[in-house]
Order: sequence, then C-alpha cells, then structure tokens
Amino acid sequence: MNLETIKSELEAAVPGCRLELVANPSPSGQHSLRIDAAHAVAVAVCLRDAPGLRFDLCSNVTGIDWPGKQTTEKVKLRKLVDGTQQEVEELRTTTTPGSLEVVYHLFSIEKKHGPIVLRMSTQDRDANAHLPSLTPVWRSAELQEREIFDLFGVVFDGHPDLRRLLMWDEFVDHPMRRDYVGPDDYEYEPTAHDEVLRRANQHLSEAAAKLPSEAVGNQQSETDGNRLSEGGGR
Amino acid sequence: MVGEGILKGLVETARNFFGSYVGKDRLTTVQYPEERLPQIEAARSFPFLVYDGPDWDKGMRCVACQICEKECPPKCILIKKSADKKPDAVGKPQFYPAVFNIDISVCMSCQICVEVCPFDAIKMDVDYDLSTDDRFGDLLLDKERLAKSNEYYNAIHPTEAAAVDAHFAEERAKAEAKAKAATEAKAAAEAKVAPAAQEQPVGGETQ
Amino acid sequence: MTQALDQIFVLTKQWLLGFVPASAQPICSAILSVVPVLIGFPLLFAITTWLERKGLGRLQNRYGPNRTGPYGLFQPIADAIKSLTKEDIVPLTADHTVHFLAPVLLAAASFLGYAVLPIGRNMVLVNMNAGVLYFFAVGSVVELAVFMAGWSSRSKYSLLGAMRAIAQMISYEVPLVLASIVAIMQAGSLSTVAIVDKQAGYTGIWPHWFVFTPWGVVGFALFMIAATAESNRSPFDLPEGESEIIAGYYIEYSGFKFALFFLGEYLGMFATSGMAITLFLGGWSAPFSFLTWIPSYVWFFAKLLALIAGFIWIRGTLPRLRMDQLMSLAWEFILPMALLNMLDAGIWHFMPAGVLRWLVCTAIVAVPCVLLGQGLKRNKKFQVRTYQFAK
Amino acid sequence: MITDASPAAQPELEPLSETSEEQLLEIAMGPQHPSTHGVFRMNVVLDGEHVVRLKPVFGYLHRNHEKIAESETYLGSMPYTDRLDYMCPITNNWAYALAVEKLAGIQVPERAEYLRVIVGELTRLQNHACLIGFLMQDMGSSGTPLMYAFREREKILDLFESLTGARMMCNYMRFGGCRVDMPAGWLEQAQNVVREFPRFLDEYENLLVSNEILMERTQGVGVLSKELAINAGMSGPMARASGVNYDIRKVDKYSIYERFAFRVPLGAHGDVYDRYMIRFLEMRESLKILNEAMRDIPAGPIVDPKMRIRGFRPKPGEAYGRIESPKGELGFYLISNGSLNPYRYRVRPPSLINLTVLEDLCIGQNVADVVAILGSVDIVLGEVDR
Repeated sequence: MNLETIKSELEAAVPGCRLELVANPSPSGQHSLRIDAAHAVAVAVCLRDAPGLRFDLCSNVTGIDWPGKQTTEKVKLRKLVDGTQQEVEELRTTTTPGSLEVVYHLFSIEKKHGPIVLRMSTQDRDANAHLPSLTPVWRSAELQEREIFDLFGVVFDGHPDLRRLLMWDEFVDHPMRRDYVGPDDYEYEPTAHDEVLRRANQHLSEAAAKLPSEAVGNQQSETDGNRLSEGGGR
Repeated sequence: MVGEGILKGLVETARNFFGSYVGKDRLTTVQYPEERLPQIEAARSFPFLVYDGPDWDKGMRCVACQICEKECPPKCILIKKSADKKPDAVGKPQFYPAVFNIDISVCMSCQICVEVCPFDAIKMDVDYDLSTDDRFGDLLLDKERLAKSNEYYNAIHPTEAAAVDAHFAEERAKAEAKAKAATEAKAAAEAKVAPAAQEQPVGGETQ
Repeated sequence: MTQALDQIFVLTKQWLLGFVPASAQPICSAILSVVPVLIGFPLLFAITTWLERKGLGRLQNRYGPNRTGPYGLFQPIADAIKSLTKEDIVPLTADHTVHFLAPVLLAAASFLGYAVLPIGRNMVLVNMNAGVLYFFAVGSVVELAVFMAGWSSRSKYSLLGAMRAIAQMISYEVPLVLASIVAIMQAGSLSTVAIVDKQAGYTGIWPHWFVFTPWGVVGFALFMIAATAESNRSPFDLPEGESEIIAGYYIEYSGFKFALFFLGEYLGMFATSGMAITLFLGGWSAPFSFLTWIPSYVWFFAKLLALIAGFIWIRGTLPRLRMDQLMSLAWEFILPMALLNMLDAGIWHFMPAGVLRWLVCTAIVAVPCVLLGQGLKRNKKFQVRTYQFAK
Repeated sequence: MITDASPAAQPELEPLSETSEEQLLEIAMGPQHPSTHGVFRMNVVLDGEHVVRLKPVFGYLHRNHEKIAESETYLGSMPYTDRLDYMCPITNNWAYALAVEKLAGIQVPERAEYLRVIVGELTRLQNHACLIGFLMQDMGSSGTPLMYAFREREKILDLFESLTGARMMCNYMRFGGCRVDMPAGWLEQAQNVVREFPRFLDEYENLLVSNEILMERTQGVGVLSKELAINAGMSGPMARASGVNYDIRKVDKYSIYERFAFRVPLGAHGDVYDRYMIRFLEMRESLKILNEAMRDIPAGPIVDPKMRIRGFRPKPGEAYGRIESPKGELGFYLISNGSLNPYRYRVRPPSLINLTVLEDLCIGQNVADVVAILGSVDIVLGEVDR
C-alpha cells in the first residue's frame, strides 16, 4: 500500500485533517504519517473502517521524547556602537520547544498489509502534553497508552482508565523521558564501577546535612556504612 | 462413555510410572553432586583471563585496551592500565592491566567481552560451582583469580583454543619473519653493527 | 500357629491385662487398645507421605525424595523436625482460641472414627451396634474443625476455602452415607464387625465380598468418589486448591499446626478407606480362601495401602474440578446413582441366585449409569473437538 | 461504530445476584500467588465465587529495559532481550536482530536463516509444551503434565546449551546472522529430539485431550470473540484460538518461512480449551518445519561478513521489526540517530497486550477459572513488566 494514496484517501474521507508524510531514511522504508491531534480519532476510525484500508490491528503504540534544544549560534549584527555602525558578533540562543511524540503501528488482519505508522506530537512536554486517545478505536492501545502516560507523561484524553501502569501511583516523574534523573538512594550494590557508590555516599551525606544528627545516625547504621567503605576501598 | 478420558489418563501416568524405572529417557534427572552431565564445549559461565607460560602475571595476554570494559552491558569490568609496557604474546611491547576486576555478581555471562576482545585475552570459563559465603568479597574476582593458563583454556574449549593458538603461531611467525627481515636489512645496511637481540616471545606453545 | 499369629495382638493384650487388678482392667484394656491406634496410624501417615512423594515422583518421572536416608526413607522424620522447629505464626486479627483449637479438633476428630474399624479378626476397639452410624457422625466433626480454621484465620482466602469445604463436605456426606447403605442392607446390621463377618465366607476360592456384586461394585465406586471428596483429596481438593486459593482454610497456619492439618487429612483418608474396606472389600478377610493363613490385620493394611496407592495415582493424573461441577457431580450423578443402587441391592436380595439375577442387577445400574453420564455430557456440551487449518 | 469495542461501552458490571456492594469480597490474587506465573497481581472482586470485577496490576518486575537499552550499544542490548520472555530467549533475540537488520539493511546468510528457524521452532516447542503443563498445573493436576513438559524441555535446553553455551540466556543471534555455528553432531542430536517429540505429544494427548474434567474446566470458559480479539490486538495462539487467521510467519514471510509447508490451526470457540489445543496443533506444525529445515540446511557462512562486532552505527532512521514469537507478535521498534546506541528502543510485548482483555474474559467466571484463563493467555512477567 502506498502511503501517498492512503493519505489522499484519508484527506478525502476526513475533511479538514492535516496529514504530513514523514520520510524515513533508513533501509526499512517504513515511512510514516503525521496526523493532527484534532482529527486523530476520525482519521483512526477511517483507517480502521474504510473498506480499502481496514487497518484493524493496532499492533504497537509507543512514545518518543524529543526534548527541547538550546542552540547557541554566533550572529553577525550591524549595530550602533559608540555612534558608528559596526559589525558585532553576538551569541544568540534559540530554544526549540520539545515535544512528546506518540507512534502507532497499524496492520490489517483482513487485508494482510501494513505496517502504516501514525505519529502524533504534543505541543510541549509539560502542561500541554495532551493527545486524544485512540483506545476507543483500537482496544489494544489501552495498556500501551497507559504505559506511555506512565513513562512519558502524555495525557490521553478519552482514555477509559488512565492510570500509571508500571510505576507505582505515588511516583512523580516519567522515567522514559530523556532528561529523567535516576534516584540516588537505591539500595547499594557494589559494582566494579564507583559511580553508584559515589552517588550513594553523596546521598547519605546530603541526608546527613539535611536531617538532625540523631536521625542521621540511625539512618547510617541502617544503610550499613561499613559495607559502603569496604566497597570504596577497591 | 463417561470416564474414558480419565481412564486413558490413568493408563498414561501408570505407563510413565513404570517407564521411569525402565528407561533413562523418561527419568532425565541427573543426581547432581554424584553424577554430572558431560562438559559441553560451548558452555559459558564467567570470563577469565588467559595467560601463556608458567607465570600468570607475566604471560597475561590482556593489554588493557579497555574495549571489554566499554562494551560490557552490565559494566562489571574494571580495568586500570599500567604505566609501563611489557611484551605481549606476539612480542610487541604493550600495556598490561594494573587492575583487572570482574564482579561476577553483576556479570550476566553474555560473552560480549570475549567477542570484542581483539587479543583473545578474555575467554569464558565453564566452572559452575561458584557459590560462596561472602557475597561481596568472593564474587569480586581480581586479576590473580581471573588468570587461567592457556592449557586450561585448551582443556575446556579445545576447538576454539586450537584456532586461537594457530592464529597466534601465525602472528608470531609473521612477527619473527618481519624481525628477521628487519635484522637482515639492518645487517646488510650496517654490516659492522651486530644485530640487536630480539626478545623471545612469551608463549605457552613454545614451551 | 497361624491362629496365634493372627491373634498375637489380642493375646498380648490379654496377657498384659493379667498383670493389673480386675478393677482397673476395663480402663487398662481401653488404654491398651487405643494407644496402638494412636501410634500406628500416625506412623502409617508418615509412611504414606513418603509413599506419596515417591509415587508421585515416579508418576511424574522424577526420583522423589532420595536424600534423607536410604531411598529418602527418613524424609517424614525430616519433615516432622522441620515443621516442629518452624515459627508458629498466628495472624494478629485472628481469633486466637479458635485458631488454636481448629487443628486440635481436626486431629482428634479424625482419630475417633477408628474406634469402630475392625483392623483384624477380633481387633476392633468398640464393637458398637451402630458402628457405621457412629463413624459418619464423628466424621462430620471434621467439617466443623475446617470451618473453625477458615473462619478464625481472618483471611479472605481461608474464608473462601472454608466455604468451599463446608459446601463440598456436606454435599458429599449424603452420597457417602447412601452408598454405604447397600452394605448395611445386605448385612442387616449397622455393626462393622457384623458387616465384615457377613463377607467372610468363600465360594470355592472366591470370597463373598460385597464388591463382587453389581450393586457392590457401584456402591464401592460411589463410596470411593465421595470419600475422595470427603477427605479433600485431588481431584476434589478445592478447599485447599493451592493454585486458586493457595491453601484454602489452613493458609494462615504454620509449623506444627500446619502439620496437624495434614495429619488430619491423611487420617481422614485412612478412616474412610478403612470404612470402604469394611463395607465392600471384606474387611480383614483374605481375597482367596487359600490365603487365609496370612494374619487378618496384614490383609487390612494391605488393602488400605492399595487404596492409598489408588488415591496417589488419581492425584497424580487428574486436574481439579470446579466448585459448581463438583456440586453437580454430587447431586446430579452420584446421588441418583446411589439411590438407584439401593433399589438394585433390594432386587438382588429378593431375586433367586443365578445368572439372571446377575444380568438384571447389572443392567439396572449399568444402563442408567451410561445414560446419566451421556446426558450430563450432552447437557454440559463438552466434547473432543476437531480443528481446522487456515487456507 | 467506535463505541462497539470501547471498554467504556462494556456492560455496566452488575452483580450476578441481588448482592449489594458490601457483600462483595475483594481479594488480591498476587503478587505472591502460585498461579500468577510470577509477580503479577489481580485485584478481584468476588460475589461468592463469581468474579464481578478484575483489575490487573502490573509493574512488580519493572526494570525499565527500554531505558537501559537506550544507554547501551546495539549489541549490548542483545543479552538483555534474553531476559524479557525468559521462556523463549531465542525468539526475543531474533525479533531484536530482525528489527536492527531492517534498520540498517543487513542481509542474513542462508545458513544463518536456517539456524534461526531451527532454534526458533525448538523454542516454540518447549514454550508451548510448558505452557500446557503450567495450564494444567493451574487447574490443579499436581504437576504431572508440567513435569512431562519439563522432561522434554530439558532435552531442548540441552540442545541450546551445546549450541549457544547457555540453557536459557542464549544470546545467540547477531545482527546479520548467528553467533556460532552448530558443533559437530549437533544436528543429529537435534534430529533425534525432534523424532522423539511426537511420542511425548501423543502421551500428552492421551493424558489430557479427552479428559472429561479438563474439558469441563476449559470448554466455554473465558470465551474471546473474534471481533474483540482483533480490536484488542491479540496475537499468536490467543488470536488464532478465536479464529483470527493471522500468523506473522505467513503474513510477513520474514526469514525463510515461506519455504516450509506448515498450516495455521484456527479455533472456532475462542475458549481456554481452544487456546490450549491450538498450541498442541502448532507444536505438530513446528515439528514439520523443523524436519524440513534440518533436512535442507545448506553450508555457508553464518553471519554477514561485512558486519563488525564493534562500532555498529546504523544510519538515522527507524524500523519496526516483528516476529511470531511463541507468545504472539513480538516487535521491536528502533529509532537510530546515527550514534552507537539507539535513540528509542521499544519492545512490543505480546504478553502485556494479550492481557488487555483479561477482565473481559474473567467477568462472570469462577475464581478457579481466573487462573485457568490467565494460564491460557500465556504470560511471562519478564516481558509484561519489562
């Protein structure tokens, strides 16, 4: 199936939808179709139900994090300096807002074709990380969208049961984001590399600085200070 | 008839009951400490470092290139490069590891260190009786405990080791030929100067 | 000589009683009878656990326990030591008294049934007139103990298990009693000794066991099915169904109390098997007339072990039924069959002996059995299916 | 049309009888439970023995495999894939290798493809055999079928050990081929195992297929309709038991599967019995593939000679590769930004997605059926939680 024809078919079926072909330079040749959030559900229903398409199996749903970039470039400007126009070099930083992208891989069980790759992007990575849920169209997205909500922080509007899937409910961050910083208070396990040890010790000393002395004493004895120093001696 | 399937099942279990006294193919259990399965050549447990010759420290093939340290997926290898150099298996002066630690409580026996090693210095052991009562000390293997002789390597992985040895012999022959050519050229150029003594390669095969 | 060997325990008891004053003789006699039972059957329990683990192992193509002693024979001792040294954990919110009493009551009740079991010739603790009745009456105490355990533990799983146990045991008590009625009808007595005596004769070399009659074999089969369910053995081990409700009513027990539950379960199994032997398999009598020189108690225990082996075999083969299927089996199959079997036994009694009696009585139980089975199968709509392949 | 399959439109869960909410019993099955196949939990609300609600709880084995893989080299993730579905490590390797090969456009030599098919189908055999064993174990048959399955699995694992060096964590595939060629005598040994395998299947069939208790326990239990199976993305035996004709070996024709004559069994009822029989029949089909592959395996290299073990950097782009793993559709989605490690690495776990319909299957059934249904879904928690 040609992605171009699918695109034109969809555009005819769902008036007003904005579709964009995203080329994939890899030898796999799996090009994708970026759809806009407003018409996503309508496009999805059309993909599922249109007799020529019948993409009835939504196989894989996943998120991708594209963090915002800060690029600094030197720009030459003409400026009035001391009354004369001079060419001045200036550093200018441009910040591109990041986005979270959700990718759907669709196949057709009836027609045995596929995959077609759908992409949707959020406006940013924080407050507006909302996308329409396609779970009402393909039930298979249910757990996978929950997983994306959990690990990436995309809020799917219209999802029937949007809870964290893998992390516990009290957890605050989204571990699959690229700027996620792992915790430094996990149970210490000596490895050949001292990075973990360094961070565990740092965590302890930070905790010591924060807490009143008695509490720290208890905490340190609990976390087995001996073992830490033993590992450090290596 | 009701109960036919149940009776069939009962007959089947009875057959297995008696079969387990007759055939070894039904009773596959190996009574571990007393009997053991034959050693499989491809088996792998944890890595060890190969050395040539009698002295483990001198003959170690490892040149501390740290490739395995970088490629190790769970990052269980720690290598510190030496300051000085010493001749390697082929005879070239090379660095050697001042520290080489493998934490086998972290190692997952994936064999990637073996595959990436260009010097055939690290290989997989087949020993599996590794339980110990000191989780932290005994499972962190240092250079001395990691070092195993080339003879041992030949014993546990004969086919693979033979190929490695052949490769080394070839390399050494090439190096010797090169050295010989160099010395001959040198001798031809400066007939007065005595050819410099070439250092003998340290190799298990030569002894 | 064979006579002496057969009566050795009875004679020993008489001999020992000779040393005590006449006033103390009744109580001493009781003690001397009870103590061997209290020791012997738990010992049999130990042997059975070993047998079961070995047998199941071989059924499953494993060795079974073989590390403790020769052939793993000391495994029961190791198990006992382990369960005795384990920490006894009682849930904080449990009803401590009832929680403690339940296993004790279970074990105690399981022993009571042995009072009327004739273990050998002249070897019965109490020759009660209503022995069979007594046996089933004390057997139902087990249900109470099980429910006490499930209720007092304050665990949802144990509650589920207890509910299942009560439903199952009460449902199967009915067919258990009904199935045994045929033997009582034939013997004309509720006394276990009388029932065994009735089966003691031989025709040629063949014994007059009730199981060798059409109504007897059906009664025996029904009794054994019901007995399996009564003693919570697989495939009727729903109350403890370890893959569904983990351990059911005794999930919150540990250590020795846990072991007591096992003891109770096995003792119950021995008791019902012993009753089946008494009712249908001729009690302590030898299977052939030329084997009567072997002591009677040996025969009893040999039959008991054979039945236990059957239990183990079935346990190793069959998956577990579901609660509703268990109930429908009891009420829709076993109960009608037991009632029909009573009719059959009556007809047998009044018809003249001969081939015709055999044919008629066999037909009376066999035809409905097949029909009922087919009907049940059709009702539930299950069958071996054939499958198609994609083009 | 949309609402048809949406979970929001599921019938409002009414208690079966006139039971008020207070009389319902909520129990947590798992994470410590003998039949959840690992640390999985279902919060089950019961009315008597009947299931009124069921909410699966995931994440007890979550280790963020995807995050780890994004900081590893492409090859470095290969041993980690073994640990996803630890019952069939080789098919995990295969799916990952296939995705990377698509991403970088690597060709696989003929012999390597045959080797992959052989070990892949052996994996399917042992997985299905064990699954049926576990299913019977869940239904309370005290381990006998499971032990028979393990007996046969033992022989297959021995094959894996002598080929790859490890019984479970095989780490066998490489991008563009396989890691090692088979040692001398391995093929004969494997042929022997394959020849002996039908005997085990026949025994299994005698033991179980016509068993009345089993049929009663499984037929009509946990029925999954064809429509829901498709819409909920079911794959593998789970989908085929509901009559969905979708076998990726046939559809994608990946590797060399089009060369083998094998059939795809389809169920008509979509209940637990069908799921279990489909696996049975698939084992027989796998044996056919194995026999053909072992007969036809050509000589040659086992890995693309252009592939280097170090410094593998695919060109920027993305690829989704999937195979028919024993559990269902196992896919890997990779995005490369031209560096040594993938920018995005995603596993499409069949076990997790097949659990989507768990609640639908279990509602109205008994507690005892819940474990049977869960067993018939065939999950491995290493893959569900990743």
